[in-house]
Amino acid sequence: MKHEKAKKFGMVIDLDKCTGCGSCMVACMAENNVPFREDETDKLLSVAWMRVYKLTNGKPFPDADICYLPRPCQHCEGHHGHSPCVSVCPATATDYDTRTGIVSQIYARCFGCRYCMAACPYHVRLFNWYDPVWPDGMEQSLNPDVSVRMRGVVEKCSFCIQRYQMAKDRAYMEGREDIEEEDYQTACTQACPADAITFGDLNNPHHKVHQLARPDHRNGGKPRAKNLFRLLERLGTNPKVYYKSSREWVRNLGDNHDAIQEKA
Amino acid sequence: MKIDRRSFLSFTIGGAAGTALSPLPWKLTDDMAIWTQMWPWTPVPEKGEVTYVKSACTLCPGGCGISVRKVDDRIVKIEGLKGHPVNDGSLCILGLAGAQLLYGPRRVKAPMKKINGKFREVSWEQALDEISKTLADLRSKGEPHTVACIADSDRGTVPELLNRFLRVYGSRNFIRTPSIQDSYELTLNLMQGVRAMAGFDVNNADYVLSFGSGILDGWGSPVHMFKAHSLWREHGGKLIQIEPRLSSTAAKSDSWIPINPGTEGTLALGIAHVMIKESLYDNDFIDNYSTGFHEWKRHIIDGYNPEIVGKVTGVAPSTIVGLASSFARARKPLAVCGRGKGLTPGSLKEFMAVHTLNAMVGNIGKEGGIWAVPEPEYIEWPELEMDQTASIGTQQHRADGAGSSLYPQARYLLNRLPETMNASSTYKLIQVLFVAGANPVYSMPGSADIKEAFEKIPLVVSFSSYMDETAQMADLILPNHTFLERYEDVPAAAGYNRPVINLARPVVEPRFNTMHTGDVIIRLARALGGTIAKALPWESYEACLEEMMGDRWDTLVEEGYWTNTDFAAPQWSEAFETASGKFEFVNKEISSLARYSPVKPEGDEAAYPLILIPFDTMRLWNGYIGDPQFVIKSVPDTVLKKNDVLVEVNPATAKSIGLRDGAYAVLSTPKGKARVKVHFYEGVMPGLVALPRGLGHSAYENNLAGKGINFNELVGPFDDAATGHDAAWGIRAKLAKA
Amino acid sequence: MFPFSFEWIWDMVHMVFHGALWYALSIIGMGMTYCIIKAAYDSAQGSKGDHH
Amino acid sequence: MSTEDEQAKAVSEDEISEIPETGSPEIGENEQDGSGAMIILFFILGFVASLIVGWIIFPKLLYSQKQQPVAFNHAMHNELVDEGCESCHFFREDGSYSGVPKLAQCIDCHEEVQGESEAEEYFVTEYVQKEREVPWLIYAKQPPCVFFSHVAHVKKGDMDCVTCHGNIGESESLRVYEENRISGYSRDIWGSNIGGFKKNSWDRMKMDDCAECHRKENVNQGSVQTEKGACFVCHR
Amino acid sequence: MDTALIPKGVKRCPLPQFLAGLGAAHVVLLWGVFAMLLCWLKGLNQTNMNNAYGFAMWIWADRAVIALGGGAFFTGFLRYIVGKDKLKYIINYAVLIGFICYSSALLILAIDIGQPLRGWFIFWHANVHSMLTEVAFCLTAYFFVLCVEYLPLVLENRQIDKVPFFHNLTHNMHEIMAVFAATGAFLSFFHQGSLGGVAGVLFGRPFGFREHILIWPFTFFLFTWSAAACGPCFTILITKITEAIARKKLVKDDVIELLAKISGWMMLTYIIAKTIDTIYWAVVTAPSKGLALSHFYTNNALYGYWILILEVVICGWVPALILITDKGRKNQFTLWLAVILAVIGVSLNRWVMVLQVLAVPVMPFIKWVLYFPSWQEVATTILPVAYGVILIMISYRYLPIFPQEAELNPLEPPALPEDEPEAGEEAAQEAEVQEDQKTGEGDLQPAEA
Repeated sequence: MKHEKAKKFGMVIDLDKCTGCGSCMVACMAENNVPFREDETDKLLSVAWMRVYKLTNGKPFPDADICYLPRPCQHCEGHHGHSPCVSVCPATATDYDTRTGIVSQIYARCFGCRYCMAACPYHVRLFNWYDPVWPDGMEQSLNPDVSVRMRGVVEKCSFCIQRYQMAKDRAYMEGREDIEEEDYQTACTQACPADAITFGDLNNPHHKVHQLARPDHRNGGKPRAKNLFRLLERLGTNPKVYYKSSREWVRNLGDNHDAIQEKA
Repeated sequence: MKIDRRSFLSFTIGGAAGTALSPLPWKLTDDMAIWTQMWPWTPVPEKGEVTYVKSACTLCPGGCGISVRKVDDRIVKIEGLKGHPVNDGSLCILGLAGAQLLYGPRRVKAPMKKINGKFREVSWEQALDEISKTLADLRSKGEPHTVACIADSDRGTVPELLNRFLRVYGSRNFIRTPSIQDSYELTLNLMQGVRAMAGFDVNNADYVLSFGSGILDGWGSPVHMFKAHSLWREHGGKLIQIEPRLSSTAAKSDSWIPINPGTEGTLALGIAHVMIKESLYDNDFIDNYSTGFHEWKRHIIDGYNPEIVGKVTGVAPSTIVGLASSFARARKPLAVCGRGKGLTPGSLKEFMAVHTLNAMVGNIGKEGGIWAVPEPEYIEWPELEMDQTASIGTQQHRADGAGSSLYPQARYLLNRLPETMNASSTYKLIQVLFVAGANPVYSMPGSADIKEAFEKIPLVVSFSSYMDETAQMADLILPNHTFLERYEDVPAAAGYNRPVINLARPVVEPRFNTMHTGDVIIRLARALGGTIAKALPWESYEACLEEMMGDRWDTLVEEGYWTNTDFAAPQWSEAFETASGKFEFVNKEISSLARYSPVKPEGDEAAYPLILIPFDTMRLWNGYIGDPQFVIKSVPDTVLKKNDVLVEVNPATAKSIGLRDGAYAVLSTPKGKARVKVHFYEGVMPGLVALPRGLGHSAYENNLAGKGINFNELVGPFDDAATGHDAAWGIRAKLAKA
Repeated sequence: MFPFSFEWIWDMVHMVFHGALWYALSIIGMGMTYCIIKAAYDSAQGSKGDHH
Repeated sequence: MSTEDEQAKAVSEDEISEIPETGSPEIGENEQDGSGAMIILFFILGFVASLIVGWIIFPKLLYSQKQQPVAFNHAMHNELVDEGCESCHFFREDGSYSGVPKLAQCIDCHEEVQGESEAEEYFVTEYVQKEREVPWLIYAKQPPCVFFSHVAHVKKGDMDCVTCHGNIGESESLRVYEENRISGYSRDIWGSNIGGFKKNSWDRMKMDDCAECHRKENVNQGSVQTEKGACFVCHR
Repeated sequence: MDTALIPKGVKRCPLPQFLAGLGAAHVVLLWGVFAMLLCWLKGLNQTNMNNAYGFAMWIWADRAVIALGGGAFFTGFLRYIVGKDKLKYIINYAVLIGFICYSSALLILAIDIGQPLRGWFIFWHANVHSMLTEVAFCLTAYFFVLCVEYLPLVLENRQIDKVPFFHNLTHNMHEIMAVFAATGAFLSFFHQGSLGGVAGVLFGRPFGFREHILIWPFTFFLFTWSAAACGPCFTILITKITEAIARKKLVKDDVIELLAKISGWMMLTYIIAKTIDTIYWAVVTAPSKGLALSHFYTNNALYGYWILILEVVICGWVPALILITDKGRKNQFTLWLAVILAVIGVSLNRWVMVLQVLAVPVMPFIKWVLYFPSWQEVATTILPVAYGVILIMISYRYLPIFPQEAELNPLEPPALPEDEPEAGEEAAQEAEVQEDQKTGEGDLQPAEA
């Protein structure tokens, strides 16, 4: 079977546009069968693949400023696909696909050792501490394209892989060899009312993400575009989610390089 | 043969060896693991055919089009409708969680009657019978005007049916729940002489001056506003946010101007002052298409110089001058008004002050400006034929006092109703109350008074699909289908500058024994007979709707929405329907209203040294719909922790009271007391306490009920002197260690 | 764990890792087998403790 | 593991002083008797018994047998339709696969009883007329963690149905459906042979079987961990 | 009643007293079993772990017990490979302690995973790049070795030994014990090391991350080294405690001193390496990830520089220096002090390398998260301690664990009816329970692999 060129799906999130409204979080929950409990205020027990962080510049009134930062799985490539979480999983429940650049998580394989959670500096990996329960017929709105997780396994954002699978199905049905950019968009990208999220193939120069991020593949995928940054760039995780902000303090908070300057 | 211990041991070892060589242990181990992958108590959603149905979201006035993804007969997800003029494929957090409202446990599953304080299921016949008897009874007693209805809108076929039913029955008491729509309607009416909704051409504006409007917190049509904001970011448009708290809108703005709460109108007039002084206004518009400017100008020049305004508002005079200059010099400036999500009508004069800024830059009806969007004209019903009872009934005063000599301008004054009702203990002002698509017991300020008033009404009928606070207080619940199970027209999108009609349609069969409110009204009319039956002659609501839509019906069914793409605001020469035919800065009616002055918060400053203000966010809904599970889940732990709400306090203020971050405190106002937690926030002005709206429900699921405090329990309405609308934006408060 | 399982690759890491593992396991296994067989044999010879 | 000398000493003391007190000499005697044959016999007995249990009895206990709700004749239907399997098991426009036909499809032909078969009459009276969906049991049903794309195999991969499903299309009756009592899987996934051996490509439908073919055909062998198919090719 | 089972030449307390002590330990054991069942049936929501603390007390306990159980492999290594013959007098006990530690570690792991019924995936679907896989394999294999080493000891029970087959088996196993010990040492080297690697490879967690030699981070070697250094200290400590409780000498001083001396030099070399590692990490590794040292030790309520000083100086350098001096080893007080400090030190190191790694916020806009174990976690962590006490009690009573005991405590022909060991035993139980709960943390700690 012939192969298309390897893809590298990634995201650019424009923090100047993001209003922190939370649509991405709920779109993700609805798409991906994320469970809910009566009390979800303990965010350390809560499962939300997409989480919107509120960043503050630490200055007093009236110079205070805030910025929202949506954080899906960063789908780190690390070096040659050895992202922080992938290489630590003892049971090969998580993997990096060089054909798509997506870090997969297989719930049926995971036995819940949580080593990957310890490995991930972005806290994208979440454990099912509780049995998921859908009260009173609410299981009717579950999406059959995404497997429902059971208690005791780790889950995380998959870049809505089911949408990729279905986009390919449609393409095959229509006799196309490959999918178009708009055929595969994640739920959060689609829902974002501010159009702050752009999703596509970073390897494809025709895709918007590529044009926005202009990743320097020879330099670990670092963005060449102005005002773009990746979270914790220095760790060498080589993530595929790029952020854009015109505010310097936000860009500085994306990595720890200011921490040193401040402390020094 | 003697079996000794060793033989037995040997047998066991042989057995173990044999077992190890058989599939038994290995297959069992594997199957056990597979069992954990498909635990019987973990649901497995059924696969099926995927279809998308175009429909409309009715959960807020935003008017978004939705595309509902179905798998066979289940709704799996709600997404934005691509190509829809308002939301083009995107959707807000609440709309996305809409399926939870359909399938969630908050539904009322059948008509209910309260007997001895408990709801019992009754049949539709019985319920309708009971109501029609009561209604017939009242009519025979000549008291038809004691029937009232509260609805969330007065546009669209269902509200119009309710209104028509009420009128032909003999009552004027159709009451719309308050919002900034009230104030904007009056502003446009008084200054431009039109009866219209305010629409904002935000997509084309390049300098937006927002007087506390939560443009990115749910004001207007939320998704549309978000999209506009992103356009500004792309094209260099500016957003200036004036409000005392660093809201999401303020954070995304190019410039956040903290202001003493309640003085936004003063600042608007201060800006006007500078514009006048520096002649920074559109001469063509002022000279040729407006009247009263000079009279109005004198008043502004005298009272609102930057120094005075600076003192009142806390905004530096130089900033005021800067704002005036950049606003006036922008290519397409736009000033907007109405705090937060726009749920409080506010002070009319404040709206007018802001509107004059728009007039001075001549952006009325222009690209990037403020438009008067005419009311939808598709509902054309024959003149009512009223019988005598009805005629007499409709000559009575409205129960809420709207349109009375005291408040001649107001059309609806729901906020005044409790006071009026509670004042007299014997006189039955309202004997039957219908509530449709509204939850006033929760969402109106002064919850305690509202409850008291509701208790006095002999028959409260709720049409709610959900067991909300108002439904809990009702005597009868006639549950409507949810928006995913029914037809309904959504004739407008809040703050959108073009006419648009969306069509909600039954995406799935009704899950429960519910009935369309439109059908209920038609059936009630039929039961009452006479002129009433004649006024609502349709077979069913659906027939009525289809008839009203006429040629639009096919488009609506096909596309899910209808819009007039050719719509353009009229030229200035034809735009104004005032006596002068021009934009009127001052006229007789305007002059007769009380003069602008900042609304003071209720309470004694000495006893209550702080000021409590509410804030709105997209993640907390405080109108008819309370947060579904996904939405409340998205609320950050800096707002809600377990069942405690966190109030935002400036660290300096908190420390002066001796409160630490995260500490418990007692928040008290003249209206009530609540236990809260303190959250340090540098983005809130010292001296203020900010409390989110949308929490403190006593109804709905445990995901929402009992969590936090309802802001409305801590404030009361404060009547705007000009209109009688609620103009309260906060209340005096005290924060003390718990 | 075994060459026929899905996760197995014929590369250095697997061969070294599993090689070492199987090596250690075989030593333990073979050692125990030896001891047991020899003990059985010795017992059958009827010698008990007197070979010290 | 105490040191040997010590231990040896202790042991010899024991022997002298204590053997008479306990009953253990008996054992010693027996051993001496060398009824080795008995021991071996019992070993073999245990060995064979457990093999029988594991290979023959266990599979019978593990699977429950279920009859299909309606007797269906694939061979007969196959003769009547034009497009082979796809006449009833078709693809939707979006590339999804319809799977087992819904009642609505069957009604196209079976609104009324067509022939003389009892099964059909039963089907029409029990399901068509009562508008009940037929609860077919699906032999090849994969668990929810599997994303299996029929279109990728049939349209893109040009495979025929027989490769995975065998000759069910030529069968005149539906065989008994066997369900694993523990995991709930259809027996066809593991394969009818309890040892997991297979002769035909359709005898087993475990992950390794998918992987085997994918490797041969070089389908998306992009995994960093296994250098084989990436997980999300078939899972979700 | 059970005199026939008690080794010849030694005195043990009366049976009722023994049973009473055993019962007391069982109460604690049952409490732990109850908590364990809760965790299995209701899931890990019974713990105070959360998405920030995927690893917590249990993993720490695991690493600590394995480090402390390191006495078994290292003593074995010294005895059989290096040829320190004198250590044969303490190796039985070292093996027993090791056995307890490792079986506890496996048990805790079985509770700790979210899907216990899928636990075997770690072997079957092994990902050889994962340090945890290496841990699991070596740990399990080494546990087999420990079983093999413990088995002859059990077979040496007076009654079992009478069976010729078992007697011969014991004999044969002793003959090739060196092979087993060598295999054990080999496996231990890797699993102790890979436990160190668990945190060391986390390049997303700068607190734990260390530079690599070949495929192994520095912590790999540090963990092995520290287990070899501190494991024997734990063996000494438990021996001393047992002696104190039994109120009699069980192992001669020269044996203890030899082990202490070797341990001391191991500790000294370890702590030098650790100090260098810490400095290199603070000056080179962490800053390259964008974090200053202060980031790891400030802005939170618990983790301060004190922890570094306590671990490296007080519980590292101090015991090392005590143990390398002849005086330090001979003085009972300093000996006790040194082994206790060493045990605390290695346990603390394991705590830091598990919990502080996770507590440190890596994204600049999030805060420290602190953690406190739930009672279920505490109970399940104490469970192995109770189990260890029980196993020690039974083994001590019925198995010839201390070859020198009879020689050191000759039985006087007319033995006094009530005798030291008995009273001793009872006190022993109590004290042991208590003590084990204290060092219990130690017990349960992560040892390095």
